[in-house]
Amino acid sequence: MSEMWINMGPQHPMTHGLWNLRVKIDGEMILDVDPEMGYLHRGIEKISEDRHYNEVITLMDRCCYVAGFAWEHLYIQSAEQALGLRPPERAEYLRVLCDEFQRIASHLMWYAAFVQDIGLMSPFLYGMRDRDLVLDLFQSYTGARMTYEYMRVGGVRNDVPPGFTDQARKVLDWLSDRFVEYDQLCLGSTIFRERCDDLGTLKANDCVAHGVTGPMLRAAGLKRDLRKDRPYAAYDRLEFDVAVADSADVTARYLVRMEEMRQSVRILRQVVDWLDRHPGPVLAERLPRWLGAPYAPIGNEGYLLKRHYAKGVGFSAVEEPHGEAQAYVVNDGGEHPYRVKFRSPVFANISAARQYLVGYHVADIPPIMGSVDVCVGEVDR
Amino acid sequence: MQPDDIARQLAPKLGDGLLSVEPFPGTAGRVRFRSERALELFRAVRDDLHFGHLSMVGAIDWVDHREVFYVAWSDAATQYLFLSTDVPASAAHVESASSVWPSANWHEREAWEMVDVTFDNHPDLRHLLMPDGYAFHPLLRSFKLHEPEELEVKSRHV
Amino acid sequence: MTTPTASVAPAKPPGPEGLRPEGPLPTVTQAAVPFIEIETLRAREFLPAAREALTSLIAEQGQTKVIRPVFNWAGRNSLFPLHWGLACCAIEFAAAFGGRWDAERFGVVPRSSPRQCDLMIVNGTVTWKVAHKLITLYEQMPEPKWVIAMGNCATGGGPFRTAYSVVPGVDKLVPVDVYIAGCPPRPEAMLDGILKLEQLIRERKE
Amino acid sequence: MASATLYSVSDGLASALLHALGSVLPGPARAAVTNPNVIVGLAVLIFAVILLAASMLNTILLIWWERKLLGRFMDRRGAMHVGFAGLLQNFADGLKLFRKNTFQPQEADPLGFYTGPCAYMVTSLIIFGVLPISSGWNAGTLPLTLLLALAIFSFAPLFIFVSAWSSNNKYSLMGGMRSAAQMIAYEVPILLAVVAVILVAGSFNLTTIVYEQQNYWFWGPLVVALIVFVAGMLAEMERIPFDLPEAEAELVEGWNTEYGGMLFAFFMLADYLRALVGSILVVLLFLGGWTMPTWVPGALTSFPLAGIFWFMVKTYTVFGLFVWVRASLPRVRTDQLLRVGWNRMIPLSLLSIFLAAVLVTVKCLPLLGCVPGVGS
Amino acid sequence: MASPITAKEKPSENPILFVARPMATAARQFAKSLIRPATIVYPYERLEDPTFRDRVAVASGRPIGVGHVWDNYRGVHALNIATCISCNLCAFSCPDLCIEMVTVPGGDPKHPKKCPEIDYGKCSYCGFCSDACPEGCLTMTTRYELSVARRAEMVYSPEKLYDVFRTKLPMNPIRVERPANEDAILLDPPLCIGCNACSRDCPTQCITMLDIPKPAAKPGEKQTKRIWKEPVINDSDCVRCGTCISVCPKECLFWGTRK
Repeated sequence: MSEMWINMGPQHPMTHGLWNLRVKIDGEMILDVDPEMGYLHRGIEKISEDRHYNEVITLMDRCCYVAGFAWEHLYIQSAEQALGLRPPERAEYLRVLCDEFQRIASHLMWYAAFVQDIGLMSPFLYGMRDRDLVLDLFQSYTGARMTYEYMRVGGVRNDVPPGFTDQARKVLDWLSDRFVEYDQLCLGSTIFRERCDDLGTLKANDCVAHGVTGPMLRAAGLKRDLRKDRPYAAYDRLEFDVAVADSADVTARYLVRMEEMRQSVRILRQVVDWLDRHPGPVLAERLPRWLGAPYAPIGNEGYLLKRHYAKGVGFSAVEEPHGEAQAYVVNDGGEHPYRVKFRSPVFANISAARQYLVGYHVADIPPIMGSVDVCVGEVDR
Repeated sequence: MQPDDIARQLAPKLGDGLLSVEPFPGTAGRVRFRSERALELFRAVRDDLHFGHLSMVGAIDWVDHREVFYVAWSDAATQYLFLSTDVPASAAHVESASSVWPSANWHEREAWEMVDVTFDNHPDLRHLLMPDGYAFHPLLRSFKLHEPEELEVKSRHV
Repeated sequence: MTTPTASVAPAKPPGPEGLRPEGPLPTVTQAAVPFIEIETLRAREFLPAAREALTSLIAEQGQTKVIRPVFNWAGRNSLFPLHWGLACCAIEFAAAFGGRWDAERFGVVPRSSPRQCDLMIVNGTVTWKVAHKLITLYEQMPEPKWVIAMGNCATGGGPFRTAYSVVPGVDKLVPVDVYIAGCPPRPEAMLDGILKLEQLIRERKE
Repeated sequence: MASATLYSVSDGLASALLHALGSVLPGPARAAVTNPNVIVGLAVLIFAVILLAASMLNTILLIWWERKLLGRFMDRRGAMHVGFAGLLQNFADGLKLFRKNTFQPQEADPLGFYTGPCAYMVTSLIIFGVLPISSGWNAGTLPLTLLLALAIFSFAPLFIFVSAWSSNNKYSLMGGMRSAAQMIAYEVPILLAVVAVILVAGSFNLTTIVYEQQNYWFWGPLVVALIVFVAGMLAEMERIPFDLPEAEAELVEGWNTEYGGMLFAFFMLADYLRALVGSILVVLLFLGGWTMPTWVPGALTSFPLAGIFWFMVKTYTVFGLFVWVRASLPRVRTDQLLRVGWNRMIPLSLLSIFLAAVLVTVKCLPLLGCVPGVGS
Repeated sequence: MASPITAKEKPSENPILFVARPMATAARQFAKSLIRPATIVYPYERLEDPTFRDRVAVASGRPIGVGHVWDNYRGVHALNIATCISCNLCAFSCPDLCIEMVTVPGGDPKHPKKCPEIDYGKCSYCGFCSDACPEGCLTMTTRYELSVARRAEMVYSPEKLYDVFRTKLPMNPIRVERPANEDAILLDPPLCIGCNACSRDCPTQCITMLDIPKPAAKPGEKQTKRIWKEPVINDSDCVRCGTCISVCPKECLFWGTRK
């Protein structure tokens, strides 16, 4: 067979979303790849310029639909910087609670998709089943499974309901037991190791050059985690380790993500204990109502804003489950953000696709792209 | 790393290419530079200040001019650095950073198609998010969204 | 098959052009006009024609009194949806096939090839860039086929319907049989939509 | 019932039918109708129809069995709302696919596109003619039924490749090529493993092989051959971990990407027909066919159709093993698959032949009757 | 910044007999789910049914329904038409512009009663409207099934929302509390012409027009034709809907902090 280009996508079981991987193959070997994005470009940055600060939150949940909380947190941090607000401490802990549970949920979703890519059928359902438990917890205090609209500029919408912490502990216990099973199903299998070892290698210096962050970078041996390096919210008050692996291949990324889930469980146990001991307000006190309460007033918004907030910019970054996400919010004193710019970690991770795909087999594309953990929503925005 | 340190290290290399270094929230500082000296600045930032990782490239349309900004990260200092330069709206172009940081490639493609800033010597400047041949630049301020009323369900009470 | 929707204005093609008022547009908003020339009605014209041919055939032969319920039973109990994920709803779509809700109980098994599907669940935002492919996929599915618009983005563009790149509702592209509201709908709501579709198939007469 | 073979049943049915018909006909026509040749012809036809119906029914049951088992492995329930416990689910699927629109992709080659699935289906069905389901349920005493079965079984890659090539799709083509490579690679170890069985049983006839196992089943002494045979069968059936031709993750649906409607149903059915044949072959060659160990109480083995009953129990259990494998293992890669096939399986099967030869030579086979109490 | 490396190349599991370990795990899972799989048989069993949750979660020890607090779920709205004051806040707060205020019977001709009509084809269930509702008459319920064959059936008129209210589904109990010292609506007296528009349109009737003394006319200045009344806003009754600001012809009302 001579060389040919094939389109993997936009409707293809490998993509887990809407994008197109154009692959140039010779037989079963990959000669070149060209990711084609934009099939889910919804203009979130443009719509944000047309909305009030709190209303952008509804877009953030849908921007990255497997890690909605992380993106809410990211945007809220930047908007608070741009407006000069600070949330109460309990809200910070609640945000960490959201973030870490979201990390577990996102990694479980990744696990489900990844094992399906290498042909494991039942762990896909185990992953989805256990993810639903986390989503049950989200639902119990935010009222939704995936699109939460929970964080507000200056805090969070409401406190967790009574009895939440006990249920959270139950779920954490259940999850820690399941992680063992996951490892048995994947690492305990010779076929899995044969499939994933030395596959899709991307060394640390290539990662840095191509802007790759998150578990992919840590799998290459670079110990970089914003939660440690530039602690935000309540992370500086919590104990955890950064998961790192050496071999920079698919197995290493698997190991890093599994370890991150274990570390998240560790963080969450501390957070849940803290929440039990420290009741308090969850929304900053002296908030003008149109920011504190989540609705837009009519008339004289410009006046109100100029009175309370001068111009400002906000730049912040969070360690999202996929990597390092950044948001840049420009407040020109108007009622809407002047410009919102997001940096999606998966965007950079996919842009380096040529580095870790060329030279492998066609059959290796699903495991490698699965280990990248693509969420198209945040790439295209 | 403080803004003053950055200015002290960059000034000898860039001379008048460096406009100012000022504090910026969440980062070590904001370096404002002349767009003509972009490539020198990128090299200096990467090699002398050891900001080896370029996180983000974006652009803002300030109607009269456009601002191109870069966010770099240093593992040694565990800090971000914000670089920004102004280009006139009539001739919005700046040297591509992808020869210094390969990760700039896609970010610059996006900035080009969204805010209409051309990146000189970019290896592959074509549409990323919008289809080929899309003639508009949506994140310009002059580009307006649909009015919601246009999209109403026509026969609402049928 | 039921008449697609009330939102379809039959006199005028409800494509991107139909959304706008008559007359020349101001230059600034010109940019917001969807940029792809889509033959919106290809699939739409095909369906009534096929239905007409089928109906006349049945009327001539007059034999389907017994067979129709049997095939309707088979059709509604074995809906193979197309396996693809557009946006947020795709995650709930996947969750519905996960262990807790297990859509396979109803015989709903996702297939990756449109040739083997009866049901297209449009689970997410449809952009103009993917609109061509969506229509192609729809046309590749053999008759009889159904479309479910899952979630608000597929129903009417959802929170993104003002955006320049988003199709305000998949019923502008293909005929939709069942709309499921929700943002995203719970997996139960999706199953409810499938049950609703089964009800429609049970009641259909042609 | 043990004496009533399937052929005698259909023969009796045919002669009764034709004689009844002949009794109402005038003389010359009666003689023509009750001609023994005609009776034999009709008997063969009835025989074929019964076989066809039985094998199709079993295949559909097998799909149901897989769906339910797989559901429990995955912590869910599987099809359950159509018919009792979802038993009618596959009938609904089949009916629906039957009434779907038939089409042909624009660039496809019609000849290969249509004949491929039909031939695939037909060759899979023919095998049932030579498989002895019970002492009476076979097509007679052909001497080389085992070889015939395996020969027909290995037709499949040809038709898969033809249909994949004709549908003019890159994914189909890659799936077809993988399928061909894989089936050819695994044909050899399967045949070599079967040689071990033949050595021990001393016959190419499946019925004889089963009767040779009345004292001890072959899976104990020939465990190496069994492993090779089961692994090869997994590859031949294109099931996980060897389902590369249909690898959903990279090749959309593999070689049947462009097929829909009834043609796709043919592929689906033929796949499971082959799975059924594979399970049956494992039972016949290694698990004693319809015979049961002597320690099983006589009441359990002497009721009418007991042979068929136990045969089916064994077959479905073997298929349950395949489902178990499918539920817990990932898919291998093409090069790994071929490497395992040529570099591991063939030496293993040669080893099994050697072991079988040793066993036959030293005549210690009865000592190795494996299941406790299997030896009579 | 140094932290211990935790996931080195030392996997927690290693293969035993090639594939024995995953197969054993799958078999264990199979044995567990033979008794009761995690599936809920949806149309017959529902997660929002607390008896079902207790039965399954407690009896089988399976992870079904753990952590469910269903009262908070944000589903279809319920509207109590009787207590709705037509303040428009829900429509203003909606980020997706899916709420339209339509006239319902019950108001007087001068002040038609307007209640929200919600288009569920656009609603993103963010809950901003029910958070904004000052009277608590627009709440979200736990109903989530909303599949229709015609797009227009997704538009819920106030009467339909009232039907949801009458089904007594569990309502979302979380209310966002108001800040203690909230901004209020202030008056810029020199601009006011006493036109009574604000008082007339105030949904809570918290604005009263009080007479103010008519200043003596300065010599040479023409007497203005204004009515010598001035609105006084009762802050405790005011729901801060801003209707008065929007109807004020002279833009003399504005947001601010009352001293």
